[in-house]
Amino acid sequence: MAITVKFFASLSEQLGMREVLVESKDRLTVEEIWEQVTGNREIPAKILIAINMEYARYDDHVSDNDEVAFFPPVTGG
Amino acid sequence: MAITVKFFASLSEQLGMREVLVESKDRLTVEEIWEQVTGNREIPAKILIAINMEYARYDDHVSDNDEVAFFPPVTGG
Amino acid sequence: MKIAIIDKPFAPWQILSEYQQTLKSGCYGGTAVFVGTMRDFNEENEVRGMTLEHYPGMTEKHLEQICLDAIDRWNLVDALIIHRTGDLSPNDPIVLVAAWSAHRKEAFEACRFMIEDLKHTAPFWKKEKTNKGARWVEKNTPY
Amino acid sequence: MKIAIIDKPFAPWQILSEYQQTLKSGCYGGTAVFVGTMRDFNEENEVRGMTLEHYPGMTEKHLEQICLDAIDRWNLVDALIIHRTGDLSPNDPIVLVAAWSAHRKEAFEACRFMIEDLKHTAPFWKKEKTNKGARWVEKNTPY
Repeated sequence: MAITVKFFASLSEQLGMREVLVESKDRLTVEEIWEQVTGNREIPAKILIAINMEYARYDDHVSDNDEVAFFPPVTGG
Repeated sequence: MAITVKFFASLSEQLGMREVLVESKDRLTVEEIWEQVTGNREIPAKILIAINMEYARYDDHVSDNDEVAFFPPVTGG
Repeated sequence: MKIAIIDKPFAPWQILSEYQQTLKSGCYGGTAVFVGTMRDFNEENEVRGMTLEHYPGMTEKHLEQICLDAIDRWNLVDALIIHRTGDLSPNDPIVLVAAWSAHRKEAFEACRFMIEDLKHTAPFWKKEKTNKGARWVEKNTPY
Repeated sequence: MKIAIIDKPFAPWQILSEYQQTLKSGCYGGTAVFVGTMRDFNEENEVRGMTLEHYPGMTEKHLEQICLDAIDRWNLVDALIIHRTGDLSPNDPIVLVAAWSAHRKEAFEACRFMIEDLKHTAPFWKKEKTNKGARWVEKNTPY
């Protein structure tokens, strides 16, 4: 299973990553992907998640070729 | 006492008057001015009144050189 | 602050563009604008034209007071009202209301207040030319 | 309907003027517009510039959905959202939201809904360059 993981804004700066390709044999949840990519780092409060550009939750499962994004509260407009 | 009386919009059309100069020895109320100018015609419902371009009431008294206006509900904007 | 009564067609977006250049740069974060435009239908009748009568003097006084009230109540950076009079054709702008504020909430509330106050108190009257003849508009929609 | 993400300064009133010419004449009576502009101060600090990051793809999808929701919910004639990204200077327009409707109530409510939904859900992030250094804006004002 190949998953594209994206980070934005302050979170991207804190982690020093913008985009990571994750490979896995198992079907993972968003939380498991976070743990794998950040080396079990604690998830900062208020971080938002999107799967394939739709808002999602930590316990949602991710499918092959999905794009998962983590980002801080939005501040547009 | 000289009072300028103005009528606007549908009311002006109904009465066939736009502006009338009223002379009076007594100090009149708005209602008395209406009666004098229209020959005791009944006051149509919802007619608004202004004295010197400020909204006023039928029982308000009018002073020399005042301008009194009668008009239907406003429909601007 | 600017108010104007105009008896010829006017271009709302151009007026805003020009007027905004006179404002102090960097001090407003939210601008809320309302433009009322003449439609070609009303209460199921086709409307071909409209005449807008007003009470010269009282109108200007009222529009000015509405701007001053809005600026005072919502602590606006600035406010503007332009209103058309005379003979209008469908698609002609009738009214332009704008509020410049530090934040969006105040801009929206002030803009809404200004158009509602104008519609309820400013001495303008519309006469429509419809496919069934000319008729005075009897009242505005309440909100 | 129009949505756009623009990484260069844009002129809101000119965009409105041009876009409105594509709309069917005579069918809208109320247009409500909001423009968000970059201020030169925020939370008591001087702001010299701003960088607006976004999530390409998700942003467009979201803005489109906001317009469609507003058109559907308030039966609008049309809706438009333009949002700036990249490096901004004070007084640069950030966002333009517009709703065209038969009546003013729907135009105002839809316009307000669109900017609130955008501020709460569209994936944009502001980083301010202040007199105290650069900082990510942590949250928007709630309303």
